[in-house]
This record gives sequence, C-alpha cells and structure tokens, in this order.
Amino acid sequence: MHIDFSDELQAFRREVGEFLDAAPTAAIREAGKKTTSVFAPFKEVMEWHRILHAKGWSAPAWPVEHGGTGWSVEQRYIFAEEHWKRDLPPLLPNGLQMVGPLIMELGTEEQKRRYLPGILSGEDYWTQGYSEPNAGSDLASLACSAVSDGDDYVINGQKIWTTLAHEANRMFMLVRTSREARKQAGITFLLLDRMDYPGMVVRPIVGLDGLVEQCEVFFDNVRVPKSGRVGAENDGWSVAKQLLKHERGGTALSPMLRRKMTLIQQAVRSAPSPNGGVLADDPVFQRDLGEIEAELVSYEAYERMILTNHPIGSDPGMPSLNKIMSTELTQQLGALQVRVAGLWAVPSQVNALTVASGIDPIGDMFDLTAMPFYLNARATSIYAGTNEIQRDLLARTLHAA
Amino acid sequence: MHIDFSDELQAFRREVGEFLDAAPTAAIREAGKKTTSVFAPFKEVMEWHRILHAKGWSAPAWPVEHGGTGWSVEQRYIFAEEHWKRDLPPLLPNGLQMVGPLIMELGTEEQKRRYLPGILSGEDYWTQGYSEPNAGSDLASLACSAVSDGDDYVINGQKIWTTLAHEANRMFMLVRTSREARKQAGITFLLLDRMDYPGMVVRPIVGLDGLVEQCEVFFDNVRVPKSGRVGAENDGWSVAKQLLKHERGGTALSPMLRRKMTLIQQAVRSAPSPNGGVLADDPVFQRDLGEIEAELVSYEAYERMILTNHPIGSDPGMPSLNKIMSTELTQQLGALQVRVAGLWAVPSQVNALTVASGIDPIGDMFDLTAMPFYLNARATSIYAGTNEIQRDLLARTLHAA
Amino acid sequence: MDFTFTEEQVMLRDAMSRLLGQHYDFDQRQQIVHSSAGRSERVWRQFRDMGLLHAPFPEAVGGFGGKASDLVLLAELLGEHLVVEPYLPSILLTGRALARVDGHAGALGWLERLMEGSALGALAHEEGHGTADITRIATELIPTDDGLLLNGEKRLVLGGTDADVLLVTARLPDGALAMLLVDPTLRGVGMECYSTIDGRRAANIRFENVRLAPDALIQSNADKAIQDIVHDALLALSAEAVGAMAALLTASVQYAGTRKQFGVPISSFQAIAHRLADMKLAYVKARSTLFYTAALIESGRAEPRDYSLLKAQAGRLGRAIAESAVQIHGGVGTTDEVSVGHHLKRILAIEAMFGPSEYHLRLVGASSVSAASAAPRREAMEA
Amino acid sequence: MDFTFTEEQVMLRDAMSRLLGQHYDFDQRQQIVHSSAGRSERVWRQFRDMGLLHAPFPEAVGGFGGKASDLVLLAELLGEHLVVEPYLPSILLTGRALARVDGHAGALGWLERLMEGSALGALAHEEGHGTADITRIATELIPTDDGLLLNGEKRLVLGGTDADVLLVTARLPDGALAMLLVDPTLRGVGMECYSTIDGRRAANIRFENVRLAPDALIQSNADKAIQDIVHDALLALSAEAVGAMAALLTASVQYAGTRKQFGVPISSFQAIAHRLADMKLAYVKARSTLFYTAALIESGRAEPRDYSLLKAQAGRLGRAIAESAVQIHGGVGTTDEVSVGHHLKRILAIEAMFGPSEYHLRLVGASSVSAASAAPRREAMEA
Repeated sequence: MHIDFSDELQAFRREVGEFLDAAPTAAIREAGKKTTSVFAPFKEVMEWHRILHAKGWSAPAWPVEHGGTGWSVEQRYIFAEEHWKRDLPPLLPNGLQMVGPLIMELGTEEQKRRYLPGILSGEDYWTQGYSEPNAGSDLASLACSAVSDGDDYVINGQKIWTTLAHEANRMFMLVRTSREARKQAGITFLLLDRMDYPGMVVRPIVGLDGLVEQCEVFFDNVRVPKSGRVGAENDGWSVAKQLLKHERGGTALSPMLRRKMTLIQQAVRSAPSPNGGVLADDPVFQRDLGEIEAELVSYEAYERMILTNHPIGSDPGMPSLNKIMSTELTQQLGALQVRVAGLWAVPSQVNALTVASGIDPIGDMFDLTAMPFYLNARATSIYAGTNEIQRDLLARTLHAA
Repeated sequence: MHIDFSDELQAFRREVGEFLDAAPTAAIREAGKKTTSVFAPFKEVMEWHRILHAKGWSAPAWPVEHGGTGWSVEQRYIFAEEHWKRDLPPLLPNGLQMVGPLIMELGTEEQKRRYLPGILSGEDYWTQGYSEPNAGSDLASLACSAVSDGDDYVINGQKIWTTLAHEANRMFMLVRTSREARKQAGITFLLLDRMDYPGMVVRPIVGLDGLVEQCEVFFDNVRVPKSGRVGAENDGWSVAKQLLKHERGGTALSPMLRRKMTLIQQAVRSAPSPNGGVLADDPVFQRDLGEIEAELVSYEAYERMILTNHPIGSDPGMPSLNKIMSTELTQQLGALQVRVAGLWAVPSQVNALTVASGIDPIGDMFDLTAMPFYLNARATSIYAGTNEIQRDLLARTLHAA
Repeated sequence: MDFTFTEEQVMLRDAMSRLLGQHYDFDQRQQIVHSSAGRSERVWRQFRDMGLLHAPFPEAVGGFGGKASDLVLLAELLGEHLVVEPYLPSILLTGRALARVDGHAGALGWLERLMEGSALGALAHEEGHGTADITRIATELIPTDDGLLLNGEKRLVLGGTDADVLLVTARLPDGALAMLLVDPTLRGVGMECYSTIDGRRAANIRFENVRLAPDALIQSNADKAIQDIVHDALLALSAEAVGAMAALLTASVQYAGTRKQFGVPISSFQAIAHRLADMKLAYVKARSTLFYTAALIESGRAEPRDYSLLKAQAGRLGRAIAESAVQIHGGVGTTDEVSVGHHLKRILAIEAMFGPSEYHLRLVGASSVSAASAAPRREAMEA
Repeated sequence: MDFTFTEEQVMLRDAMSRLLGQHYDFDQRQQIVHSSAGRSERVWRQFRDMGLLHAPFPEAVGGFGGKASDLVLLAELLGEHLVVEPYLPSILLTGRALARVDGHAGALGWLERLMEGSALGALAHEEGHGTADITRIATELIPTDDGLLLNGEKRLVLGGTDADVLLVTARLPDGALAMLLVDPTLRGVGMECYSTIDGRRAANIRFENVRLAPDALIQSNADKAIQDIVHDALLALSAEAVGAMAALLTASVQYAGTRKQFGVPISSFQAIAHRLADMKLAYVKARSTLFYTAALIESGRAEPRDYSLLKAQAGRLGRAIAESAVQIHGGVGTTDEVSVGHHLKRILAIEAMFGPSEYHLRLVGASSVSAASAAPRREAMEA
C-alpha cells in the first residue's frame, strides 16, 4: 500500500497549474469565487468552457476519439484538484457528464456527429427534463406526453427542476409515449435541438438563496423531430438508467469539498469566536471541525478507492454510497461555513453575488458565499434521487449480497 | 406562568426526606447505589418495598381505597425526587405500575381481593409474560397457547423477556386461546398465582452487562385455573392495551435521569480530561455536557407539562413522545457516564456489583456502574414497544390531527 | 406550578392570530417583504389598534403586562407567521429596555412614541461575528468636556434603516457598560443598509467620533440593563423559533399527507413518517422548554444559563425541524415560493443572533458543572 | 497509489481467516473467555505455526514484514473474530516496540521469546482515565547509585496478568521519557487483576519503589519510541474496530433478512433498511480511512493527526454501527448469547484505550487549522 506518485504526474501537475494560472479572465475568476452551487454562473463558466476547449481540456473524462484528453484517472484527479485550488468555476455537468456520455453510448452516428462537438466546445448547454410536479422520486410516473405524428412527436405537459433551462439552447428529456404497459415502459428519451420551439415556455424559479437556478418548462403541442430519439420508443427508462449511472459517479467530488474545507480553515484563523479569540483556537470549534475534517478525509479515501478500482469501490452500492457521502458532506460544510460567518451570513446579497456587479460584499467573499452555499446545498440531498431513495437502493444491495 | 410551590409541599418534602434518610438498611442503600437498570437488585428492593409499605408509602399512585397514599401529582413528584436524590432502589414496576392498576381496572372482585394486597405489600413479585421468540414488536402473532379444559387452561409454549422470572412468584401473561379470528382476537390475559406449576421451566438469560435480568419461561402442558383470567376469553388484546397505557406513562421518570446527571456532574470535577485538567473544565466536554443537560431540562419541562395537565402533555402522541425522550436520554446519559469513567469503565465487575459481595470496586461507585448502566440502557429503546414502533405510532397521531 | 396562559392572554393571542391569519398570510407577507419599505404601515397600525404595541410593557409605564409569558405569546405568533415588521427591535428590545430605565425623561419620551406607533427604535448592540457575551462589547463611549464621543461598529441592527432612534450599547473608559440613545442622522453615523435573508431591513452602523449631548447617556453601569436586553432577546427569539417550528411541522404533516409518489402519500413511507415523528419530538421539547423558562422567569428564578439553554434548544431543534421540512417538501422546499424555506432562513438568522447554540450549550455545560452540588434550584419544586 | 494487499498478504489473510473460522467461532471463543486461563495455548501455538507471531516484524529482526498493511490485515481479522488472545499486547505493542530498540541485548532476547511463543509481554502505559497524550505520563523513573527506582500506576495493562515481562513507559527526572523492561515478580510490583468487558485479562499495576537494574532501561529519550507504540496501537485498534464493524454489518444484514415480524422480514421495514444503509456507510468510511492511512504510513507520510483521525473514525463510526446492530437484533442483541453485543463491548473498550474519539477529533481539528495554508500534503497526489 502506498500513495506515491510518479515524477511524470508531478510534472503534469505543474503544467496544469501553469495553464490554470494564466488562462482564466478576471470575470471567470470572479465567477469561480462566487460559485455557490454545482452550477457556476452561466455566462462565465461557458466562457471558461470554451477556453478549456481551445486548450483541448474541456472533457478530461471523454475518450480521445470524441475529443477527450486521454488522461489517466490520476491525471484527472490532479486536474480537478488544481482547478478547485484556484476557485475556478467547474464546467457544467449536464453536457459533459450526463448527456454527452449517453450519446456516445447509445446515440446514433448522426446524433454523435451533430451533438458531441457542441457539448465538447461549450457552444451548447443542455438542460435536463426529467422531473415533473407529480413525478420526482417516483420518476416512472411521469406524464408529459409525446404523441407520434409522422416524423415528429407532439409534446404536451410540463417539466420541472430543469436546471438553467432559461439559459439552455438544448434539452434532453423523458416523455411518455405509451400508457399501456407498466409505468416504466412507455417512456421515451428525446434530445431537443432547440429550446425555442413554438409552444415551449420556460419559467425561472427563484431558489432559497434568491438566485435562479431551476426552471419549469411548459409544453403546449410542441412538435419536435423523431430524429432526436435515443434508443427505441418506449425504451427510454433503460436509456435514462444508463444516464443516471453517469450522473451518480464518474467525477471526483472530493477536490471541491476539500477546497471548501480549506477556505473554512483559512477563515477561522481570523473569525472571532463567541468565546473570545479566534475560532481556530476555540477548543469546541476545533473538535467540531475535526469531526467534519475526519468525515472529509474518509470520503477522500473512499473516492481514492473508487479511483484505483479497489474492491471497496466496486461494491454494487457504490453510486448510492458516493451520492450520500458527498451530499451530506456538502451540507455539513455549508452549515460549518455559515457558523463561521456568524452574523455576516445574515445579509441577503444577491446583487453582490452577481458576477461583474461591481458591488462590494458586506464582509468578504467567504461571508458572501456562506449562506447561498448552505441554502443551495439543501437541494443536494433531494436531487438525483433523494438520499432516502439512495438509502433504499443501498439497503437492497446489502440483501442481495 | 410560574413554578412556585406551597409551604405545605415544602413541609412534605422535609417529611419525606427525613423518613428516607432513616428507614433504609445499609444493604438497601448499597442496592440503590448499585442499581444500573429500571430493575433494582431483587432481594433488597423487595425488602425496601416492604419497609415503604409499613409506612404506607409503597404505592403513591394508587387510589387510597387500595392502599395508595392519596398524594397529589406534585407530592408524588417530590417523593420521586427525594427518593432518587438518596440513590435508593426504585420499587419494581411490574406489580405497582403494571398489573396492579390493571387488576383494579379490569379484575374481578375476587382477583382484587386476592392479588392487590400482595402487590402493595411487596410480598409478591409478578413477572410479565408477553413476548415470545417470534412475537416481539409483532406481539399479536404470539403463539403460546392455552386450551380450555374444564375449569383450567392447559398452556404450551414459551415466553421470553420475562423480567426477573427466576425471582418471581407470580406471572401475568398473554396466551393464544383461538386461532380462528384475526391475530389480535384469540388472545387471552391470564394471571398465574404460582411460578412453580408442574411443566413450567424458567431459564435465566445473561445480559450484556453480565447480570441476569431477563428470562425465558417454557410451558409444557401447564394446567392453570381459569379463575386467573382477566377480561373475557379471546379479549386479552384489549386488556393488554389497557396495561400498555400504564406501562408507558404515569410515573415521573425525570428524577431518575436528573440523579444520573447529577452524579455525572459531580464526577467530572475530579475526572481527568484527556486534554489535561479535569473534565469539568474541558470546553469540549462542557459543550457536550451542555447539550445533554439541555435535553434533560427539555424533558423535565415536558414531564411537568404532563404533570400539570398542560395541553402539550395531553397530545395523543404523549405516550410515544415520553417513551422516546426518556429512553434516548437514558442512553445518552449512559454513554456520557462511560465517557467520563474512561478506562475505568473497561473492567468487568459483576462480582463487585453484587450487593453485599464485600468486594471493593476498581475505581469508585461511579466507575463501577458506568458500563453496566450503559449496556443495560441499550434495551430501553427495544422494550415496551421499540422506539421504531413508537415513531410509527407518533407519526400516526400527526396525520390524525 | 402553572404553564398556561391566562384567559386575557388567550384572548389577545386569538385576536392577534386572527389578525395575522387575515392580513399576514404567506402571499401578503411576501408582498410586504418585496415592497420598497419592506414593512407595512397598515399592519403596524393594526398592531397598535389591537394594543400589541403596549402589550409587552408593565402597567407602570402605560403598558398592559410585560410578563415573560406575554413575550412568549407575542413572539410565537410572530415566528409562526414570519412577521417582518420591526416589532422585535422597536418594541421588544428597544422599548422594553427603555421601560426599565429609571428617571430619564428622554427615554420615557421615546418609549411613549414607540408605544404610540409614531416612532421606531432599533437596538445597536451586536458586534463582529456576534456578541453573545456582553463583556466583549468594544464600542467606546468617551465622556468629553461638553458631552460624549462615540466610536465603534454595530452589526445587524434590525430595523436600523428606519429607526428614529438607536439604542446603543457601549463601553466607558473605566470598563463599565453604558446604554445611550443616538439620533441616526447625526454626523459620524454611517449606515450600510441591507435586507436580511429572512426578509428584514437591517444595517451595519459605524460610529465615527459621533458627538453626543450628555443626556444621550441614559444609563451608565448598565451591565445588568444590557444583560436584561439580551435576556429579552433570547426569550423572544426562542419563542419566535418555536412559532416557526409549529408552522414547519404543520406544513410538513400537511404536505406529506397529500403529496403522492409511487401512488401513495409520502407520509406512508416510514422514512418520512419517522422524520415527522422526530420533528414532533423536537417541537415538543422546544415548546416545553419555552413555557418552563417563562415560568422560571415569572417566579423570579431564571438564571443566565436558563436563557442560554432555551436559546440553544430553540436554535438547534429549530434548525433540525426546518431542514427536515425542506427535505420532506423536496424540490419545492428549496424554492422561494413556499413558506418552509423562509422559516428555515428565519431560524438560521435567529441562530446567528445573540450567540449560536454551541456558545450557549457550552455555557450551560460549564454552569451546570459548577452548580451541580449546590443546585437544589434544579429540583424545581423545592421552592 | 495502491490500497490493496499483496498476493502474499492475501494468502496469509486467507489462511488466518480459515484458522479462525475453524477454531475460533463464537462458541469456541466464549469457551476460551470463560476458561480459567482466559486464553488458549492451543490457539497461540496455531498462531505461531502459521507465522502470525513473526508476521508483524521486519525481516531485520527475524520477522516476515511488519508493514502497516500487515498490522491492518492481522488486526482486522482479530476484530472480526473477537480474538481475546494476547496478540495485541504481546506481539503488536510490546514486540514491535522491542523490535525498534537498537542494540539492547535484553530487548532483543525478549523479542525472540515473544516471537517463538515461549513468553508473553505486556505494555504498561496508560494511566489515570486514559493517557492519549504521552506528555502526560506521570510514572517516575529515578536513576540511583546502583540502578533505577520506579514509582507509579499503570491502568488497563492488557495481558498484564500473564506477562513474563512488562514494557513500562515512565518519565525521568529531567522530563524525558523512558522505556524499560520490568519483571512483574519484582518486589514492589502490585497487580490488581481483572477481566475486561470484552473478555480479556488485564491488570492495573502499581509500582512502589521498584528497584531495577540499570539495564532495565532499554531506551531513554524515548518520546518518539513511545509515540511509535501509540501509533501502532492506534492503527491496530482501529483495524480491529473495522474488523468488528464488518462482523456487525454482516450479522445484522443476515438477521434482518431472516427475522420476521408482522409476517415479513424486518429488513423490509424502511427504518431497518435505512439503519442498515447507514451501517454500510459507516463501515465503508472507516475501512477506506484505514487503508488510506496504512498507505500514508507506508509512503512515510503519516503524521500524528492521521492516526488520530483514523482512531476517531473507527471509534465513532464503530460505536454507531454496534449500537445499531444491537437495536436491529432487538432483545436478543442485549444478551450475552449472540456476538453483536460482544463486538459492541470490544468497540467500547477500543474507544476508551489510547484516547477517545473526542480527544482525537479535537486534535485533528486543531492541527488541520494550523496546517491549512501550509499543507499541500493533503493533496495526496502532489508527492
């Protein structure tokens, strides 16, 4: 057992670092520092996406044939670490981590040709149309319908939690094409090449943090081409399950969490404790911090097991274990940041949080982002399969064993 | 709102205190200090029971006509406080709090005449025969059968978690008298006036703490008189539910918990902290202690709401709320005591824990009792309806509201 | 031992509850929050007309009561309905502090105006990341030949934006604490105004060589007076949190009973049912502690640790309930569009003000250890 | 980056696992615990024959390896099978400490005997309520004209009852720490023998003016040497806890899948299913941390905080798993008759030894704060 790395990897780390030091614009840096969600500020992160693309680094996890980097898992991990260390905005996951890999795996050659380049380059942003007001955890009960009409489907219904749909130019979605079989059958997976089809209306939803991240999308007789279908008609459930696999694993999450922790550990050296002195020297705070640090190291260790194909990481419960651990840590770190910010977390600073607003925050960047991060993180135990569902799934893998 | 008390109550407190200072023997005092369970050392607690009976104080909660004290709820609470403050062994609940009130409510005149005096005086100890190996939380699936034969029932089967059955001279139990109706129907409630019927075998069970508290009882064609039946044949479920009501509420539990806390708070003034100094001055310990102290005060407050018939206390969820809160606090206090005792909790000291063994403990009485109390407390979230069941019941009261 | 409200209190409570039900439902509240003033003059007049602006004051100063249970009653409803009107800063904190000042004409004059609803006050007290401990107040008040000189910074002055008068806590050169009244329009008073996450208007206020007349000092040797304000704040904020908890529990039970997934109400899933049960447990603990503490206060037997304990339970249990409520509500709970998230934010703000739970719990633990042998008081009936 | 065992290690592990499966099932273990010796000579010979008494030592002293991962491998199985043989005190703690002593004939002689199985050693180290911090060692060693004088008290000396030699930690008059070998039959050595809650034999040992020959002192300036022992103990105890966690999880999954209530296996109740899921989460966290820490050690990059972090996670998560296992097993889990309660007691003993979780977590927190800016090491790949 060891954690040693080769000289090549150290050289690679330097190379990555040098580029990441030089390439981002001021706005991109600001957007990174103001990222309080999985989803970074849209305009700047897409700009950054295009810069990384120009360097050939926009899709570290993609195969080389589709424009990926051909990096090893260690290299990808190093890239993520260096990226986070500089507080750069993380590229949006929908294209690169979700629909992109799905198209590679299950799409037609035409779909690959047409859509992968735009995902790779950052020209396109894809929103995800899965959930509906009455189909959240119980996704299989979705009702938004697509009726076959010649070469088209005609869509009627509604989607919700379509992240950044108001910024998106494309959408992947699940629709009901049959009500005859059991619920999971009768679902079809569609790629929409536009968001401005007649009859489509996007309604932004304001979140607890005062920011718009989620949307509703309404469909009123929206006619879309069948050529956007992935897989067979009524077979969308198995397509979506394939995608969930991508959504729930794959990328290293611990570098983001580690970065959050580092920011907290830096802040407490000057943040006053209610008991006097600074929090860094407050024994109670030290213990509480130690507990979360320990949980974080455990998760980092677990992610390394996954990364190195250790048997612990290939457990069938891995996706659920990973999702629960990473989201609970996100929430713990959010709560910790709010605790450190104290009163300074109480002002609502939506304007100062807006990139290029030119508005100085009350307090510093740490205080500014504390509450939005905490509030946004409440959603992490809800989306992508609630943590209750994940525990159900995890328990099932135990009994199968 | 106020928490003031009358001069009469203060005088009462003094009167109680004076008696409790004088009446117990050395062995009873020792048994009290060595009580690590709801169930105090048998011989001594029964001796104490008889002393209290001679004073007329064995059954504070009983009506005067059956030998109760006629005390107000405040007086009973004061009695419990003074009793716990002196570490005296609490009287065993089975007779006084469980089967006694049940006999008063549902027993025949003959049963009352025959059994209540022995319960009141401490001459009798009743074990409870409810659970079976395959009927715990799912009590209604019990199988131990009683077949009618003239004036008798013939019992076959098995009971488990019959507390102190090896010391008991009487038993109340549920038996199956019919398999025809739904599970709850077909159960009958019986009083057994002896534990030495031919065919009855008691097997003591060693607990995690190394002590025998629970037993199994086996029945092989045990013939008992029908005169011991409470309620109608096949109507035992409703009888038992009535008893559960007594089991899950009624007495003040917080004085016991407060006493445990006081002992901890005294111990930490000399218990060394792993960080140096004593635990009482360790900020981390102070915070952790503060959290449990706060939980305890909340429970004391809640118990006072119940006591004074405040609307909060008459909520239909009260029995479950009370059971969950009191048992979780018991477990928290047990864990805290073990933490304070540190290494001194690790020796197994069953012999020193035995009353009148003459064996000096390793460490002091606090260290001696820490681990047994912690281990015994594990059962509190299991018995009398697991805390999972209690949460089910509690949730149901919410939706009804 | 009595933990119930009097008949008069119940009547007041019912009336206020009706008023808020009619004029302060969630949509109306959101309209007020998003209005330019961020509060409603109309609601304030209704409060006045109902006597709410007089309710928490003793009769000696023209009030209707002012007992601890009055604060509890009022603040529980404010919390339940997410009321953003400046009742806490102007009436409960500034007003009650003024009512305790003896023989200062200026103080009594302002108190009268606050009770009439013709002026608003604000308490400028917290500093840094939060001043739970009054011994840490750093704002300086220096007596000069012709008056006083004030220097320092105060944070999260609720209602500071609108206040006609500021009640400021500061430290004199000899180390004693002082309470003073400051006109916010004076030269040297700098205000950074903002809205809070829970929909209130507030300000960070900097005092830079602010020159004050001698009678601005309404109390020197004000340690106890300021501690009393902090105790009022702890009680009122805790009661607000408990009110918010009630609303969160009700909303969650309601939502879980009607929201269907997999063909059944989600309350039929044991994970949700147990979460609701835990919320109920937390609520009952917090509310019992609230009433118990109010009774201790009214019997004259409350110590600082009792306030700390209440605040810690309200904050800690409140946050647990609120986070559970959001989780039960799923995606919709993470939006601005339903009330649960706003209750969560209110509880987070309460947690941040006047010391977080961890601070208070440590104080409870430390004081319980030093008091363990000597504390028959804890055996509450031993009066 | 590699967190796997070598092929040789896997073979050893399989062999040891088979041995314990055949000769150390729960009933056999209970017989050994209740035997008068409280351990099994036969099992010890089997350990020796399999090479287990040599396994955790470097080849330089005649061992087979002695890497961190060897300790992990061995101790995980000891924990899983609730092994009460004095492997930890005699081999892992005393033996490995002796193996690190340079050029002391007595030490090497004893080490040989320990490895041969012809003698047993015990570590007399902990004091008071637990000595997590070696700077708090109070046992005194005073050099005299003709040797040394030892005074002090040691607690929970595992295997002390049976030990042929005691490895004692003490403090010299100049404040430096020392390691010495003490014959337990010497005058002035007083032993209070007992069994532990987790079925081991142990002693509290009092040294009263014990006169020792000069060569009893095997190392002065032993701060680092003693810290190494503590680190071995933290690693081995944590691995044992992780092994116990595996057994607890397996037993609980098995029990919940077969035990029926209300006509269905209790695992079909979501409350039980989620409890099992939480147990699995805890186990995966603890075990990942264990392997990760072993890899850090073998790369020469482990710091004290890494050991503390591991011990804290093993103790904290271990206790959570064990308490859950008892709860899932219901009444039967609270008896002496099934293994889960014994695993719980083992984890509680581990938690008490060499510092409880709270102690270690505070250390982790404190060191992580002071290291935050300067610590690229945490980015483990930046070698």
